[in-house]
Amino acid sequence: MSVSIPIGPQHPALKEPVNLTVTLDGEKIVDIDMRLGYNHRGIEKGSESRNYIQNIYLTERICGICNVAHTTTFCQGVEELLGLEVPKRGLFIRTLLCELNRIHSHLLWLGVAGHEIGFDTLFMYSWRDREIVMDLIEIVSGNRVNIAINAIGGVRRDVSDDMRAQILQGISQLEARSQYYLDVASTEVTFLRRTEGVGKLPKEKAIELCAVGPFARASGVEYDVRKDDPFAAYPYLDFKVRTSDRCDVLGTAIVRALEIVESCKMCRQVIEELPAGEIKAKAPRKVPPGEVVSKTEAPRGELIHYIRSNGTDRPERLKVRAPTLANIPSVLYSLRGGYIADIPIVFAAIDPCMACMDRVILLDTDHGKTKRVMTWEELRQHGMEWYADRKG
Amino acid sequence: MTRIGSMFPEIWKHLFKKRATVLYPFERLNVPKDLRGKPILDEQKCSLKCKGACAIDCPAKAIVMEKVEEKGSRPVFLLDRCTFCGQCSESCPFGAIKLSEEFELAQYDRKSLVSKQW
Amino acid sequence: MPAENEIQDKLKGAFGERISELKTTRGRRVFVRVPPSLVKEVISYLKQDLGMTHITTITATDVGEEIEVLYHFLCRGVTVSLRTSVPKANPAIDTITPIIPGAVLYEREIQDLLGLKVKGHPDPRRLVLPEDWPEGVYPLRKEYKVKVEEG
Amino acid sequence: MLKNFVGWSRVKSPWVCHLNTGGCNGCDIEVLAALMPRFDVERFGILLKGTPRHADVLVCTGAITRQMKDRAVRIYEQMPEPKFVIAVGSCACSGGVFWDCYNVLGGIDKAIPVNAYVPGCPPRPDAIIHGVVKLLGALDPRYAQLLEDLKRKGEIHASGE
Repeated sequence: MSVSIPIGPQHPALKEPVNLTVTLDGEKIVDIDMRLGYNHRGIEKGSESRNYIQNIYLTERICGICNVAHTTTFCQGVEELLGLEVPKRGLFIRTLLCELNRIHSHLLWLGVAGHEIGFDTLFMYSWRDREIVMDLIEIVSGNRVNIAINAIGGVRRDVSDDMRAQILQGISQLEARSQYYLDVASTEVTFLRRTEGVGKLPKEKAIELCAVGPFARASGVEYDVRKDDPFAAYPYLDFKVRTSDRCDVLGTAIVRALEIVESCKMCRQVIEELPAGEIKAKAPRKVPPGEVVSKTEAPRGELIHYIRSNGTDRPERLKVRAPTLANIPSVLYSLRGGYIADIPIVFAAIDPCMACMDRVILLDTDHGKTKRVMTWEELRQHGMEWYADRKG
Repeated sequence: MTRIGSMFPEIWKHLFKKRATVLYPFERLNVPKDLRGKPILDEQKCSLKCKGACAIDCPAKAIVMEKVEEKGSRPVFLLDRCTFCGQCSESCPFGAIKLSEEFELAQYDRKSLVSKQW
Repeated sequence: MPAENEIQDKLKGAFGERISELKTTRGRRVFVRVPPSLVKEVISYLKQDLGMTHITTITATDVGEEIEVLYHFLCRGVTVSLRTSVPKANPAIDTITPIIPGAVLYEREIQDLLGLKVKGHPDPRRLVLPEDWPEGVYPLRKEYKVKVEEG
Repeated sequence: MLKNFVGWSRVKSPWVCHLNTGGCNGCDIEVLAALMPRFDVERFGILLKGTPRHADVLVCTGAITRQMKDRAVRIYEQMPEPKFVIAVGSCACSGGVFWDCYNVLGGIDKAIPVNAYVPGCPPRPDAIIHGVVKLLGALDPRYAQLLEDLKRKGEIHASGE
């Protein structure tokens, strides 16, 4: 007898609204159905009634954590449409903030993952060290989270010399801390027991379901937009794409910890080789007609913006596909067969950002058995009747 | 190799370290120089002629232009809509708007969040 | 740009004049236009011969009396964008999920937001619009106007 | 006597429940950062509770989307009676940047009554704490007094009026 439990839009483990309806057979998950749309704000329609400058701030607020990735993709696309040459210093500052944002996003994930398996010590410590990178971001961009530093044609703020000293000092602190977290993530028994062998995703399944980002790299898929399709200043930096072939949640934790170390090295390279010169090129307000596919590597994976312009100062069409949307079929695959207690940690493995993903549904391979999912009203009705006749 | 309690030495070390908490209302966190806080209007520089260059570019439509005795119109900032992005200070041709470092703006109702500085 | 030319020549060789507008806008980007009937064939060709495994997304745009659908694939580091257009009168395309299972989400989305009927889709439920959204209203169509009440 | 004891304990340890009604989760991570060691709102007795049934204060972030509206009302009804709502972030106050998107209804006050608004995108954790202390100030004159003399000392330059 399979019981279907809705895990509602408001849940302590999920910081964002998503509705999971889990079909259980005892403790084992037989099937899972995800209903989203709680975060769908209709941004693509909104972007058609705004000019390009306003759209930078609209795309930035698609997701609060990986917002510099969205503005980088958008500004890069518009610069390509305009055929604008961005000064090298602007590219370097843009890459610096992309990497600082990756460090802050991965440290955030490490804490939330620890919190979801009840390991609150890791949660408190990793978030305290995250404050170091938040201060660096705030010094450079003026706001802790929404880094509004990208503009069409370059960057809005410059990195002065004392900022560079502060960043270097902060980065060395972060490097020591990330090395420590890498060691904790790979040896601490409380972490291993809950994440080893949980949420299995073999490599060919990850490729078939088109998984992206650290979640796919943990299953051995060697795909990183920074290496395969370099943008901003990544061609000038040397870094390694970190993968692990563990194919489980522990693999994602190790890949993310390694990526923090890698990002620290990259920030150091950018700061040392920061070229002098202009930071922003003058950009006209009207964009000639054309279309562009612009891709970057957000902390959660490959992010794509398709922009089509029609010569006015408003885009004809803006299509955003966020990395979490690509990971959903694979996370639902890896959830099946697991236990109900593992749902938060396996679900957190892809570092879901519902705000990015505001459009998704599952791959419901329903093996022919009809399971009826009750909506809220039916559930409430059913509950009232059930109590009524019990008391009656 | 797996060890139990690999965070205990870290916790033990922190017993003797300075506390990480900033007791907020009593102690202040250092605010960086150009934090994007509440927008401040400089009346002399605002020329009332530009018919709202800042209001056009504001992504959240948080600036309302109000008439000033038919000499032109001046911006009024709706702080509940404003996202403190600083685009108005950039698109103002006369540099009349500057973002201050004030960020504690909590209020009980939305009407007192309308900041009319003239 | 060896990879793009190679992909272009292969496509030109395999399909000749049935495909048009084959162009490379910049490094690692190839655009090609394909009639709707040929979509499945080209995609399976890309998969077998050009080692394409990853679909990035499907973009659908309302261009007046037609809806243009762009499939963005990734083969050997090059983003190949396959373009087809479907008349707005009866917008229908057939699904490519058997070839690429990962595309099921993106098809559901264009079906929901632009009313593009996807034939043979394994799970055509409503995707992202709320339950109380009126049937037959597709927000991303040009004729849908957003009414804003001053809040 | 019991009445003001209960009132006192409710002000001294307001339990918080966090609800994201469709925002960009920038404010969610700032609400969480306020709970972390650096800002540590547990000094005010503020605990983050999973269920609205145990919470006195509902911290709402994100603009109300059409889908989330009746869920937000449902969660608001589940809270025990002396309940307060703080709208954190410009999206929660007024819909912010998404003011004309078709699936967004506007600020939180379109669905549930709101007691305090904390503007900012996202507001800094100390701005959120300032909002909470201000809300507690409405309940307990001592908190209001605390804010008054801190402002006179120039510690907090919270003009805003």
